[in-house]
Amino acid sequence: MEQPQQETVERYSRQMVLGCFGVESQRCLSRARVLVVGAGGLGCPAAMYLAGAGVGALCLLDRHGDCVERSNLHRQIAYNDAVVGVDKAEALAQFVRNLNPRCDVQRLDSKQHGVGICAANAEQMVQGFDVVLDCTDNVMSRYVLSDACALQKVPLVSGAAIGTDGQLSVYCSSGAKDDDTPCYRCVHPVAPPQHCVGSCDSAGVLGPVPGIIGTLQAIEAIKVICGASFVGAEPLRRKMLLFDAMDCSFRTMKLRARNSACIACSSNSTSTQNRITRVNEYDYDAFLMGDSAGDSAAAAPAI
Amino acid sequence: MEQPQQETVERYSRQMVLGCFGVESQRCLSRARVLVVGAGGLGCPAAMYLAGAGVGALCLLDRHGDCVERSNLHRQIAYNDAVVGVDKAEALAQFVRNLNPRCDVQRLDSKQHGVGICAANAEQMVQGFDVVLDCTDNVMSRYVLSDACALQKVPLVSGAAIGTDGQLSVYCSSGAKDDDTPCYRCVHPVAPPQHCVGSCDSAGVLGPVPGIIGTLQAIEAIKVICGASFVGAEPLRRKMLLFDAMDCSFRTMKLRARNSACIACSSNSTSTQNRITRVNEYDYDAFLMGDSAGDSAAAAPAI
Amino acid sequence: MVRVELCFGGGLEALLGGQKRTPVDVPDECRTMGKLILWIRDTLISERHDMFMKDDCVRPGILVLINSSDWELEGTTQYVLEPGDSISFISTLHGG
Amino acid sequence: MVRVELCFGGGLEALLGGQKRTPVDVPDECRTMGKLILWIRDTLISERHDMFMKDDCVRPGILVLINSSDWELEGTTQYVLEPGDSISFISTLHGG
Ligand SMILES: [Zn+2]
Ligand SMILES: [Zn+2]
Repeated sequence: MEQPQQETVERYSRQMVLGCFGVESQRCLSRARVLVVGAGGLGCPAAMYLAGAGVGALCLLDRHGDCVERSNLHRQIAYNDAVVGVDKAEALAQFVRNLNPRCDVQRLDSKQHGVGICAANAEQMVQGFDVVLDCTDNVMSRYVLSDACALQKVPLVSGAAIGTDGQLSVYCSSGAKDDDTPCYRCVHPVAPPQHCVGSCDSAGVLGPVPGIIGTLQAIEAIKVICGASFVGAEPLRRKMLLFDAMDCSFRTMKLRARNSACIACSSNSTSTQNRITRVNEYDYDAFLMGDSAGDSAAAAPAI
Repeated sequence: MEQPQQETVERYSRQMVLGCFGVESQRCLSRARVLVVGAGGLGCPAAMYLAGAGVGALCLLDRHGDCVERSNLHRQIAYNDAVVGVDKAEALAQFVRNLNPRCDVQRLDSKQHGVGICAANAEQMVQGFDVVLDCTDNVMSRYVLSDACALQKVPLVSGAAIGTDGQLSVYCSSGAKDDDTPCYRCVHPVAPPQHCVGSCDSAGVLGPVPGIIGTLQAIEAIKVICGASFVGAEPLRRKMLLFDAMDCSFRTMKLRARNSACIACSSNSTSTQNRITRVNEYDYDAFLMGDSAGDSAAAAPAI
Repeated sequence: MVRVELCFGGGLEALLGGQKRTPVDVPDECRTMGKLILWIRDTLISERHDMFMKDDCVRPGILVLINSSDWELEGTTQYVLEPGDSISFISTLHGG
Repeated sequence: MVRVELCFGGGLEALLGGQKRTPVDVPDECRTMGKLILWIRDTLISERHDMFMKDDCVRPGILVLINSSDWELEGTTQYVLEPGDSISFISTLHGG
């Protein structure tokens, strides 16, 4: 009978044989704890490829009560008609458990039952993970997640897609002295006006476009996890990738360094407690409402 | 009870609402016949996203008797432990049938039972398709498929991946007078020496790397199928995309135009019969063996 | 006059009738990024100006690139255009 | 001497110890692509020359790029190097 270890070696053999990756990188993956927030068009391929590659623990989080709809199926390829109506993060967890039984897959439940990630619980949520993937679909979640990752010094692989466009970057320093990676808030200090924010549901999206960005998020997460073991690999820090499916063009832009005055990620160590207090007391609703107070969308729990 | 048509509208609503795509492009997809050759790391995401997007008919072809192995699972995300040992094209067909029951999914069987695509049957195989995806893993299949597509004037979306690198291009003119798209043979007139050809099995591959290229192949196929209905979309003709996962860099290179003396795609209409004869009588084995006659690998059926 | 290329992306191209790349000749008196933005609003954009600007600058949620660099690295509104520069305005995406 | 950047990819970088980008000063007498290839073989590549060349030219299966263009569009071996050119040698991939 086949030994469990032989089975594992066989499963990952095509990665371990790769000179720059090797056994050591595979070991890094097997010890890694990864949080994927958002189980939609980005989260599906990201979670599938991360489980396939062999991360040790994969936690999935989506808005509680967010269920698979038929209009998701063209781009959220872990689902099919049989799971329409099923809780999304649970359906994705089931898929990736089958894909790789060696991966410890959990559907993360927020402390406050019935709520996804939000300002009140985000910091605890991201604590202890080696990397977090932002696969969400709204502005508030993006700030809440980045603030939490900045405080906890957890690297954040952030992807976004809409229409025929996609964007990708790795935010938040891991805490190393010379790491000047900005957080999401450093690059986007002011939230966009609500009337300028589109969603895949309202503006539409070509199915495979989030597929590209979600799969790239898996690659960036692998590089962040493996670090120097993955020889020559460089995560997309202080860079943003811009994808346009119309002509299959990709551009890489250089991003600003961390802002030393950023309320979330400032490196001024004397103010750590201050920072935490400031972020915890931060009024996300007011920040997001900006020019359109009265719109109740921003008051809803984020995922 | 829900009407079939309502169900279809709901399924594709997020694509149809996209201004540049619209109902007309969705209709083009629903009428399209697509052949995916190779059910591995490229073929899995390509077939999944094409079925999700709503192509009318999807035919899958792999080497007969090529079955899912555990070492495939890290990158071939349509499979899991339950289908180890199952015929690959059949397993992929089953997956995409579940993903979209509205898509007519066939596992294409070669005329000669027990053989995949080869010089003797390739031209008949590709006939009648709107686009063919080259998701194969060997040199011979790439020439055989391209020659067949060149003769039949079927556009060929060609992807390749190994290690942490990927390549993508659209080959073969659709037959329009001013279309100077080269075929694979125009760009690669001489086959590489066998000792310079790596495979994912021997050289290794990072799991999500073929995922990027296969998903991009789905996007390019959608653009080829929809043509002018997909307003502003430009397939990657006379261009090749080069992907390096190590630093997440993408480069686009300009390719040469069609070679007017190419034995497969020359536009000289007086020689059409000549061309067909020349390609049909072409000695692929001798071509590929080049500097290493005696190696029997090239004599095996390609896919 | 200084000739530069303007790029609009991430959906912002809708403000220019879908055009993603536009070569333009910018008058000498508008050679700083701060003035270029006003010139674009007045010359190229015919409606929905609030999708592009807020309070005399680019609205929050638009990434501004000077030759593939974040404009924060190039002096933002103070940057002086050079012939051949490529200036991009890319809307930040939030969908998934 | 003319300073150009050499890029190796698709696995060919193994011939240069894994280095993908190398700035080099090419002697004036090697300014054509034909001569550059011989110069690279003799100066930069220490082993497995048959992975790079065949019969005094680049072996089949290597894409040669001159500033992101297929070298067939630039005169192949006859092209004369300009300072700042980027010359790439990319191995064609066949895996899937
Ligand atoms: Zn910050
Ligand atoms: Zn040809």
